Order: sequence, then C-alpha cells, then structure tokens
Amino acid sequence: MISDRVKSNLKDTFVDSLLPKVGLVLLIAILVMALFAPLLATHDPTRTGHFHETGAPYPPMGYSYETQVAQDGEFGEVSVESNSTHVLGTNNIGQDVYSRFLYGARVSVIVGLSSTLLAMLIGVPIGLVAGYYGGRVDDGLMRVADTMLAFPALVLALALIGVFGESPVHVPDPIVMAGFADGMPETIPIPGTVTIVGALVIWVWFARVARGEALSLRNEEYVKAAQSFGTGNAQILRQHILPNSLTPIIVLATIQVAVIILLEASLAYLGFSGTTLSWGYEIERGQDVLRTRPWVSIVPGIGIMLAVISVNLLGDWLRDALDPNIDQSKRGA
Amino acid sequence: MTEDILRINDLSTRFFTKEGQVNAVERVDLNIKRGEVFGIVGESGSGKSVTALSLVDLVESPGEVTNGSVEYRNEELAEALRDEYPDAVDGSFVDLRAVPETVRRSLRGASFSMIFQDPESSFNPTLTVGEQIAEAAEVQRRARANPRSTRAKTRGVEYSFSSYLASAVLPSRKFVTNSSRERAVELLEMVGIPDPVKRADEYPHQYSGGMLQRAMIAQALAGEPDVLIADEPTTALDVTIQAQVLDILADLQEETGMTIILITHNLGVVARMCDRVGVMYAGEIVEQGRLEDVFENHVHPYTEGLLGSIPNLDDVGGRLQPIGGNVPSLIDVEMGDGCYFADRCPRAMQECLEKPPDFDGPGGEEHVAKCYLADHPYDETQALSEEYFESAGARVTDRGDSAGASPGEVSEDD
Amino acid sequence: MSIAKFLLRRFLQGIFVIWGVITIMFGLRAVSPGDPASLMAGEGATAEIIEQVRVQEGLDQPLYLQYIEYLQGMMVGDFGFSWQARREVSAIVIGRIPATVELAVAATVVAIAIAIPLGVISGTRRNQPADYSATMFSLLGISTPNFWLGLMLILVFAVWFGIPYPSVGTSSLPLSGVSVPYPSSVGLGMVDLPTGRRDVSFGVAVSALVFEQSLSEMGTWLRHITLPAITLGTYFTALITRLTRSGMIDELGKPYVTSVEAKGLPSVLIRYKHVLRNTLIPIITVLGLQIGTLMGGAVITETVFNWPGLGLRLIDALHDRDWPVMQGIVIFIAIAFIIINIIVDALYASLDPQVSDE
Amino acid sequence: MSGATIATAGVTSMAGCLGDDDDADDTDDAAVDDTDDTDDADVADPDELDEITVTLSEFPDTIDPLDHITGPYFDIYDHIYEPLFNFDPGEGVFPWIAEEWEETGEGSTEVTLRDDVVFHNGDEMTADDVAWTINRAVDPEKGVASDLGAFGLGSITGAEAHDDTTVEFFYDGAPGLAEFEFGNYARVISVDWAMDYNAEEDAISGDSPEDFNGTGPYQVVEFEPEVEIVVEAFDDYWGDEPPFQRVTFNADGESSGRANALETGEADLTMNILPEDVATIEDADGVEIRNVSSFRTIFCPMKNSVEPYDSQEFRQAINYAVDSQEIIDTVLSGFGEPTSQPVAPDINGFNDGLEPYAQDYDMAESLVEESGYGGVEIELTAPQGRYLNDADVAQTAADMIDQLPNVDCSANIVDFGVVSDANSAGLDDPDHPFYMIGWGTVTGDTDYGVQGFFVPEETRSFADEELTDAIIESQQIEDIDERRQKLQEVNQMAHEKAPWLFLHVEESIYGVNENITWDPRPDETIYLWEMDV
Repeated sequence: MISDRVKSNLKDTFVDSLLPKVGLVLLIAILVMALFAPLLATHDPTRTGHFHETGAPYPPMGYSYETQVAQDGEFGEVSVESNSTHVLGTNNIGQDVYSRFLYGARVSVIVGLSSTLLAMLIGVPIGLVAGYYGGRVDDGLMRVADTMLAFPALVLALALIGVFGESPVHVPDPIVMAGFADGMPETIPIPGTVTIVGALVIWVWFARVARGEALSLRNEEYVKAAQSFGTGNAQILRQHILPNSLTPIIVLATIQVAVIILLEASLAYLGFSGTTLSWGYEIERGQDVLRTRPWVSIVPGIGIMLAVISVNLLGDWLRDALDPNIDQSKRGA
Repeated sequence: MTEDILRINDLSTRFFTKEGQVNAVERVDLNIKRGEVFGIVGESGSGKSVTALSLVDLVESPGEVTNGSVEYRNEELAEALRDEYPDAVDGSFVDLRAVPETVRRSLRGASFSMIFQDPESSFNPTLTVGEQIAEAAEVQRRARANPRSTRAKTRGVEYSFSSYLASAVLPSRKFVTNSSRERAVELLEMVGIPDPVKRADEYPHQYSGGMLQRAMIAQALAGEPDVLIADEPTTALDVTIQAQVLDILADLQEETGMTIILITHNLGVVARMCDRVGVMYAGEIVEQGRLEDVFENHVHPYTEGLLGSIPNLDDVGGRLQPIGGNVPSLIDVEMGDGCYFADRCPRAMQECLEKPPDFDGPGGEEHVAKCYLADHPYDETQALSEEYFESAGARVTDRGDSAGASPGEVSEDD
Repeated sequence: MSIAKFLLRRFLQGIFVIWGVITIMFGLRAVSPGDPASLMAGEGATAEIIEQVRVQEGLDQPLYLQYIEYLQGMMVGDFGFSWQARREVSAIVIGRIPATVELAVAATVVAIAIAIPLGVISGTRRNQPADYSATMFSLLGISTPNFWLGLMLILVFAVWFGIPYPSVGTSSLPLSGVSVPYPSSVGLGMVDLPTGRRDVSFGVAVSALVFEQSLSEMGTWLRHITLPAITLGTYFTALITRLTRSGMIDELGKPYVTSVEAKGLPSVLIRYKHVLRNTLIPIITVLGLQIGTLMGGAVITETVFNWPGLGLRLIDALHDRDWPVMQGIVIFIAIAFIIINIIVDALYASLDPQVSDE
Repeated sequence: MSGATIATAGVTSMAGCLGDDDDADDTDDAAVDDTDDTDDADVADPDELDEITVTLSEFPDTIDPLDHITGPYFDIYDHIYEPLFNFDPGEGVFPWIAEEWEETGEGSTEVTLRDDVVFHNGDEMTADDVAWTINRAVDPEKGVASDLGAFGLGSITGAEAHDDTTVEFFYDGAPGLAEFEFGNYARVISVDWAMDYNAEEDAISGDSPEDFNGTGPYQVVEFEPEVEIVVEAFDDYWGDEPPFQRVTFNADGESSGRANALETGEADLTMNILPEDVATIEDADGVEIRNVSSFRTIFCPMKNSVEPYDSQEFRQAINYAVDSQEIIDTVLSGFGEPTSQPVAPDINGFNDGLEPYAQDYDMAESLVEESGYGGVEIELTAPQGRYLNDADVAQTAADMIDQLPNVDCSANIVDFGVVSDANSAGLDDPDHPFYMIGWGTVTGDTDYGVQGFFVPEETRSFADEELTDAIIESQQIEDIDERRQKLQEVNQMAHEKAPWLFLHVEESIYGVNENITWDPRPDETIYLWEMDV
C-alpha cells in the first residue's frame, strides 16, 4: 500500500516544484466547474436564441465585431456589441459560450473518469490473473494485448463506433433535480458509446501494468508464505497482489484520463460522439465561422487544453513521486 | 624528481543542495611532484574523489569549486598564456582556476586523465571499447597539432551537426581516424588485453570487469598525460585482478614517468604504490607526508585510527580500520569551528574546539598534520569530556542522514 | 541470439498480430448489431443491392466458411469491395497512401529536427530559461488537441496575419478579406499563384524539380503541407522533446559521461555522440508505440485540412457507413503500424549492442 | 416510390436551356494550352476563361452513369452522359437528343432520336444504345441494381429499338409520369463499349479517362478517383460548342474550403456556400454570390404511428412552438423563407393563402395539454452537413420546442444515412419518429413533393386517409386549373394536419467567378452549357 516513504515523496515533490501545484489548481478548477456547472452557469447551455438585435451572435465581453447580415436578401454590414450577460459571447445558434464551457467540462470529466474506471475494472483483474498464474493464461493475454495495441487508439475507437453507432445517455443532474438551479437542463447527454469505446481502447494498458506487477509480486516472500498456508489464490490476489499493485495503476489511470478526454474531444469533433454538449463538438461548430467568430472554437479548445494539462501535470507528479520507472509510452492519444 | 608539477592551494569545493551547503573539499593544500605517486586516502565521504574531480574541473552541479588555486607546471602552456592571462601565469606554473574553461578542457586527456572506480559504468555501453579509446587518442592527436585551440578538436566536416545526429542513430565511426584506431589497439595491447584487434571491436558488456579497468587505463593513457588521476582504480575488482591492475599501473608509471594521483581507501594499495600520502577527513587533508612518515610517524589521531595498531609498513592490513563514532556531516551549518575530528577523537582537548593550523610533523620535510598533537603532546587536563559532543548534539548526525546529505560523488562503497 | 534472429522473431510475432487484427475486424462485423450484408452494402442501399451483396460476399454461408474466405482474401491483399464506390477497397486504399505518408513523414521530420536539439538543450541547461521554455512548450504540445491546434494555426496565419493559404488540401478558412497582394504577403518569391490543381504530390514536385528545374511545384507542395505537418507534428515534437530532455538528464548523471569528459572530448560530441545515442534507445521504443498516435493524429489532421489521405477517407467511409472501406483502412493502418514497429525494433537492435545478448 | 435517396440532394438532371442564349461561339480559337493551365486565377481577362474549375461539395463515388441518383453525380456526369431530353421544371419536356416523341398506345411512347450523335470514342449512337441503356437501368438483374432505374425510372418497364433512330419506351404508370421520368432520367451508354466492362453483370468501373464514354459536350481527359475529373470540349459534339474548353471538377466538403478555393482562384464555380461564408465571398474581388430560392423545402416529418405524434394537436403545437423566421434570420443569416406547407412558393399547387404557423407558445402549450401528452420527452433526429447549417437549425428548433413548459425536446445529430433510413423505413420503424430532412420538388409540381411522403403504404411517414385520397384524386384530374386547385387543397390539408414541422425553403447559394454569366437554377442543377463568359 502507500508507504510513508511514498507519502513523503509525494509531499516533497509537491512542495518543491511549481508544476504540480499548477496542475492541482487547474484540476480543482475543472472539477468545480464540472460539479457545480448548473450553479455557475449563467444560462441554460442548450438554450438557443441569444442573439444581438441584428441576429448575429454576441462576441465575448469587451469585444465587438463587424459582420454582414442579409435582411430580405440584402447584405448590410453591422457592428455587433457584446452583452454583459454573455461573458464569453454566444455561438452560431445563440447559446451562451461560457455556460457551454462549464457543461463541456462536465461531459469531459464524466467521460474521462467513467471510461478510465471501466477500463481499470476490465484490465486490472485480467492483468493480475494473467501475471499471477502465468503460463498459457499469460501468453494468451499478451497476444490479445499485442493485437489491441496494433490499432491506433483513435482508429480502433472509430471502428468500434462505426459498428455500434453512437448512443447518448441522458444523465440526470442531481443539483437541478434538488431544485438548486432552476432553469438548467434536468439531464445532460453523455456520449455513452464513446465512454465504453474509450474503455475498450485503453483497458489493455491497465492489463499490461497489472500483469507486470503481479508477475513480480508473485515471487515475494509474503505471497509465497500465504501460498504455503493454503490461502486461496483469489484471496491472495485480493489481499496481497492487488493492494501492492495499486501505485503504478493509479499513475497510469491519471494519464489515461487525459487520453480519454482527448479521445472524446476528437470523436466529438469528428461528429461521432452523439452529443452536441461537448468541447470537441463546439470546436467543430466554430470551424465554419472561425474567421468571423473565432471565440466559438477558441474557448472550448482552451477548456480541453487546461483539462489535459492539469491531468498531465498531476500524472507527472505522481509518476515522479511514486514510480519513476513507469513507462512514458503510456501517455498520449 | 623533486620538481612540483601541481601546487594546490586553499582548494575548496562546495555542493549547494536542498539540505544545505556541503563542504566536500575544505581548503586543501597539496604539492604534487613530477613523477611521483601521490596517494589520497580516507573513509567514504571524506572528499577524496571530489578533490580529484576538482583538479580537472569535472565537479558537476550542484557542486562548484569555490576557492583556491590549482597551479600546473607546463612551460609551453605558461608561455602561450602569459600574455593573455598574466595573472594566471607564475613562472612556468599556470593557475588553472584563473584561465577560461576552454583551456582547462583542452588539458583533459593530454595533461590530466582519469581512471574511475567502476569501469562497467564508466564506459558508454553503446560504443565499442576500441572506438572509445580511439576517441581519446583522436582528441589528443588533434590537440597536439594545435595545442591551444579547442576548436581544433572539432574541426572538419565530420563534426557538423547533422553528422552528430546521424552518429546518434547509425553505428558510425567517422569521428576517429584509422591511426587513432590503430593507436587504440596498441594501447589495449599495452595494458595486457589478449587479442586486442578483436577486442577493440567489442562492446563494454562483452568485457570482464578487470579487462574493462585495463581498457580504462589504456584510454587514460591515450593522451600520454602528465598526471594520471586514478580514483579507486581497484575497488570494483577481485583481489587477484586488483594486483594485476596495480602492476600495470606501476609498470606504466615506471616506463613513462608520469605522475599518478591515486585515490583509495585501501591502505595496502597505498603502501604498495605511493611515494607520498595525504590523509583526508571531512574534506580536509589532515596529515600528509612521505609514505613512511605518515604510516610510521603519524601524529593525527585519525591517521592513527585508520592504521589501527599496525606499527609497521610491511604489515599493512589492507582495509581501513573502523573508527569509533560517526562519519561527520559535511553540511556547512552542522560543522563546528574546531577540529572536525574532535568528536571522535580519543585525545580531544579544549583547544581542539578551535581549528588547528598545519603543524610540521615529526617526520621528514613536508610531513604536515592539522593537529595540535604535532605541536605539543596530549594534555589530559585539557581533555574534553565524553559527553561534550553528545550534548552539543546538532553537530553530529547519524550516519544515514549524512550519507543522504552527501552528494553521490563523495560516497564510496566500503 | 543474433540481431537477425531477434528480428525474425519479431517478424513472426508481427504476422501473428496481423492475424489477430484481421480476426478482430471480422469479429466486429459478425457481432455488429445490424445485418452484415446491409453493413457492407453501405448507406442508402436498396434491398436488391443488399441481397446481391449477401450472395456475392458469401454472407449467407456459415460463419466459419466466411472467416476462412475472409482470411484467404486478406492474404492476397484483397480487402474486399466497396459496394458504395464500386471499387476494390485495395485500390481506394492505395490511392490514399501517398498523401498520408507525405504528411506523416513531413510531421515526423519536423518533429525530430526540432525536438531532439530542443530536448538536448533543455536537458543540458536544466533550470535555465531555455529549459523552462522547452518544458512549457512540450507540456502545451502534448496537451493540445491537434484539431484545435490546426484551427488556431489557420486562424493566426491565414486570418490574422493575412497570409493567404491555399484552400486545397487545407481546411476551411477563407482568407479573403485579405487585401494584400498575394505573393509579397507570403514572402516566398518562389511561391506561385495558387494553381487550379487540387494538390501537388511530393513525387510530382520532385520530378518537376529534377527534370524541369522548376521550384514552383515544390513551393506549392511545401505551401500546402506546412500547416498540416506542423499540426500533426506538434504533439510529437513535444513528446520527443520531453523524452529527450528527461533521457538526457538521466544519461548525463551516469558515470560514463564524467569519464568521457575526462578524456577531453568536446561537449558537443559528448552530447550528441555519446549521451544522445543512449537517450535515443528508450525514446525509439516509445516512438514505435507512439506511431499509433501519429496515425490517429493523421486522421484528425487530414479532416481539419481536408487532406486527401487515408484518414479523411476513413472518416468519409464512416459517415457513409461504407464498412468495407472502413475495415480496409483500419486493417491497413494496423498492419502499417506493426511493420513500422518491426522497423523500429531493427533500429533499436542496431543502436543497442546489448539487445543481441538478451 | 421510396424517396429516401432522391431526397438526398438536388435530384434532377433535366436538360436546361432552350439554346436561345447559347451563343458560346467565342471558344473556337481557344486552343488548349496544357503548359498554361495554372493561370485560371487570372480572372481579369474573360477571353482567357476557357478553362474553369468547378468545386462541388461532394465527389462522386462511382463512375457508372446509371449507378447513382444524387446531385454531385449529375453535376459532373450530365456533361459527359447528357440527358436525352431537355427538361425544364414546371414547364415540361423539350427536345434534345430525342427530337420528337409520341404516345403510341397504352403504356408506350415512341421516340425519334437525332442521327448525328456520336460517342466520345467515335462510335455512332443508335437507338440500340438507348434501348439497351434503359433496359439495363430498369432491370435490377442487369448491371447494377440502379438507383436511377429503381427510383428515377420507376414506372418505366423497358425499351425497344425499331430502327437506328427510333426507340419505344414501355411503362406501367400514367403517361404523364412516364414522360416526366424519361424526360428527366434517360441517359445513353454505348452498348458495344459497355460490353468490355461486362456491364450486363457489373457496374462500369475503372480509374482512367477511357472508362467514360458518353455523347455529352465534354469528354473526360483526366481522372483521379475521389479527387478530380478533368473534361474537355468534345470536338464531334452534335450540338453547340460548350462555353469552356476545359473544365476541372473536384470537391471540398467544407463550405469555407470551397469559398476559399473560389477566392484564391482555384475554383471558378462552387456550390452550397454556407451563409457564414457569404460575406467573405461578397467582399472578395472578382467573385460573387449567386443565390436562388430553390425548390427544396426543409422540414421535420412526425410519424403518426408513434406517440405523441399521432395527435394532430400535438403536431400543431410543435409548429406553433417553432419560429422559423427567427431561425432564418439568425442561423441562416437571412437566407431562406418560412414555409406553411410541403412545397415551395413557385411550385404548381402552392397555396398562397396559407400563412406559416406563427410562434405562439400559449397556443402551443394548450394544444399539448389538449393532446394529452403534456410532459412528454421527444427527440429531433437531424443530419449534419447535408443542408445549410442543418444541425444548427435542428438544435435551434428543438430548443424552441423545449421551451414549451410541457414538452422536453432535444436534438440528436446523426449521419445523414440514419435520417435517410428513418425516412424510407416508413411508419413501422419507430426508432426516429421525428427527424429533419429536405426535399427538392424538382418537377415543379406539388405531387412530387407530397406523394412519396403520404401515399405509398410501405414507405410513407404519415398515414392519413383523407390526405392520401386527396393526393390520389389529384393525380387523376386532367384539367390543369382544376388539378392545381386540388393540389392547393392538398397543401391546405397538409398545413392543417401538420404532418411535418414546417421550416423553410432552402436557398441555393453558389459562389461564382463574376466573369461567368449564369443564373442558378432552382432545381439545384449545374449545367455548363447554360453558362457564358
């Protein structure tokens, strides 16, 4: 389990350097945004129609822009001022960019965490069993793992979505249900297929790490001792192997959250996430109007970047403090 | 034989670590004579290796040579540098600390070379041994063609950036000429490697430890250096191999007449090889002199402790005797103002709470000790009580901590 | 074991994995919730076409027979037939390879050329401004979604700086509104006015250069590929910088470096010949795995910039639900990935003399 | 007929102009200069504009001229495999390759062909070629199971050549329908040439210019599958010389990419410009926007086999909840016109007495209550990238409905294929009962705009006996005015029964090099021979 040495390492590396602190602050900010989105949002993120009187979207606070609108087929140049209730302006269909930014954090965090958790639930037991028993079970797993790794993550995800389609899951919002945030959506759509596909794409990393740990732990004295007392394999796995494998698995999980966030954003950008309430989709939406209304794309992109940076920074910190040997290759999407 | 080749004055090296400033080398004065074998002996963490690295300016961050001079006698060099750096040149001596780094760098290999204690980690695992030795020969060949210019070492198309990159990826050898490669084979033969032509093309992991150490000696000799610094050259080796390696060193020294600074904690090695010895403790040279003086007429209780009760030179036990007490912390704030050994010293006196100057020892000339006992005998009435340092507490920490506080360069395997 | 044996083993493993990849794709088709025949017939197929597909593709056969046939087809490079495009999938795939290879190679070259020196500088000047900048850059680089980066590059270069950018093989961004005359604003005299051509392949550009001494084709090629290559290469640049930096720091702490320094070798030789070489060994293994990321990134980059490669075709196939093309491209990418990894292993083996003793 | 695929885009292929403005006689001296093909950005001198690039929004997948029925194919292939007849929407069918035709009995029409038509490979076109092509198209067993045959030529059963220039078409539907079908969709392939491609069994496929062989004014000189087709004027064309010597067709899926191509001179004509990019093109030099209100309406069918859409009150409530003018003004930057009925204003049978449902939330709310479906959750399924800002329109509409206190509505953005399948799956398929789609009434007649959605039992998405009967009744009326009146009634009925959420008429927005004289057609077809420089 987590030893004192590890704890003091964690503390030392945190105190000594700036980056983990930045990461933690960012992460807390993102989590707060995600958790309290209904309270922090100024508008229902799905509500359309917040337009300037000219029919054009609002720019972010403090900006104004010139654009052309057609009224009755005639073009005219108009100047569009910002509106103080829409801090970051509105998008193509008059939705509040700031509120969608907050809810985008929510979708990213939910998908990132649930997909990673699911991948852990699939990968860790398989990896532990393979590593602990070794032999044919292990060989089989390693071949499957090699095969899974032969697919670039995004490509495999696309193939899976191509087969199974996209299905958004409408998750009720407890804050709104409890009546704390009137006027906010009661449910938010989470890209269900993407969550599962994400887990299917990354589980193999967990299996590999868990296998490696089990492989080395099974030769430890206390495991041998337990075996000699006739403790069942399942119990040994649960009581000895799993707890002692957790450190690298936690480090890996942190990094994989970033991978999933990027994956979800990419799929949403490509139009395969099944929900429009996503940073990735919002970037795609802004692509058509990049020249005139760049904020529509810029804002959600910053969201993705900050979320991924925060997770990466924390991952670096954990890795440095917990397990300097964990493979760099486990990052990336 | 009596001419000094190196005059080291007041040399201090500090490590600036998170735990505080570590005084690894503390105001060291040494004169090394041309052609002699000078031994530096001491416990782990006493600063021997850092002293050696300080001489050739290889102390790495967070370490830094903070004070002192290292004067090197070299007529040619002195001549060449006299106009440009008048302050650094004194007669035929050049103060290496007062000239630019490029100059010091250009002396590496050609004037000073080093042998390290762990041959297996001191060779680059991905290049052949022959290549690495040839490289050293090549550098010196180029340097000799144009002694003052470091640029001469990096001239030519093969030194372009792209060829560096290519060399990182491709097993290329175009940095060394054929003559250097032949020289490498000669050197390998010289240190007694059988079948040197074939061996030159092998990688370090294909060598045994003893052979690698010989290869390292060959590498160090490639530049025909004035001064060879051997840092624990036999520590990592088996006893029988140790003897072979020492023989080779001794033979080579005899042949070439080069100066050897031998750093070791092995008194047997010292006794066998050295003309003169310096004993280091807590970054200081606490006693130095001719081998016989230090071994037989030592005054410093630390030297005495090191040698144990062995009274005569012919019967040196080999390993250092354990000394009661703990290795001192070298962290600046934890070091007192007095003699650093006082807390472990069986004959510590009141006056030892003030730093002792160098006193002439009872042996021949150049026998010097940093101890009041060299000046006057032990006075029991002045003795410090046993509990004195225990209550002082802060000054002495347990061994584990001090090892943690010391930079890796100063700790050795005992 | 010799290097040859090592590679042979890797090759055999590769074959095994390719078989696994093909089997997984077959399995996906089999477990797909819809009717496989309508899956293969693609979007908007009529009942007649679906029936025709069922018979011609043998989808009315027992599963194991279908599987054997499927494997046989793959073995001779037959990726199937696109009922939507009425073409052999292999022809479609082959047609799209050059664009993707150009992009991936350009990105990799850019990444390596920038990242390795940057990583070395960063690793050798720790905690200096250069190191901090490189660290920040690599942190941002690995954290920025590349489709967004692509858009931002277009925004900055094409829209705000008013540098006209060819639409072809690019997104999206109208550069009009840009009133500066074209060639001077680019600042590249060799760049022609945009041609009516969709795109110039590298091969065409090279042959123009060689046989006609014409720079303009090459200029066009460069102009078209610059932003996509930067977009795709940034993550890699950041990753390699990071790996090089930490590898350099690790390696520089090793005793052999002091030993090499004591020999009097010039520092540039120490860094690039000795240290970098050892740093590259772990980097190369990581990069081998990361080629997958590069390929995934290519899918996105091609979409952003409308670059006519495999990735864009894959996305089109998915939108059209053209299963055979999708499957063909996925299998092709996986196989390419496996082969690249074998090549990487060969490189690794040639760099690390100890590999043959393992 | 199942409308799914036809609905996909500007489906038509009628021959356009009557030739009166076809004075493209200035191209004789415009020899092709291969070394100078990079200069088409130089738009200053119209005389040099004999090479143009047309950038479409989608590139054809297949090269078999019968193996498709959607816009991008016709936009390219009609210049290679020209239509047999000249069809003008709302006006009727006029001679082209077919010089004259006459009904010869129950279910047959005899067509007389020109005798001076040659294929690009030099073979003379004969009635045999025409008959074979028609038979190949309509027989699913022959060649490809052709969309063109199945949908476009749905009532045609076959054809037979009598001599070199006479061919007889057979059909099992009304003569008017048949005339529309062959007038619109008949093409000709050389039978001898096609046999080399085993065209009786397979689709014609290949990747070289020789794999095209039509009678059109342009022949293919370069072909890169999925990327571009380059055509040049065919020297032995029977008709007028086309206005451009050399034309490159390519595609860019992004509106802004197409706009960009136009502005940088890489394209001279491009289509489906999004409203967001209109201003950019308007600002640029040498190019301009040409837009026309199309025959295409955008709407959201509600399958009345599925709750809550079985309630007329509910469907009306949906219409009252959505302010389509507001959507046009904001999401479509003013391009479009709200609709009150299935078809667009210029269509025969359009009822101009009808007003679009005006947004009225109170009315909508009470109608929902009346329907008994208060509190229901619904989902609007909509495509992305098919129609102008389709996903944005759908999200806005869904949100307007969502603002009803007693209805929750969200938009589900999917690939067009999903919507298309939902549409053709008919009432039995409950998966996507409320979806957004567009339909181009390319015939210019209301019948074509409503019949597929309300009549055929298997594929219709709305079942209402009264409405179905009215449509069928209208089909039997011979008198033009009487029929128009009946169709207006049909539109009136459709308005009241609210089978769809009526949105808007889609604007066709083209970006064009201003040196090209061309008025876009409302049926979304691009014919080069209608252009001039």
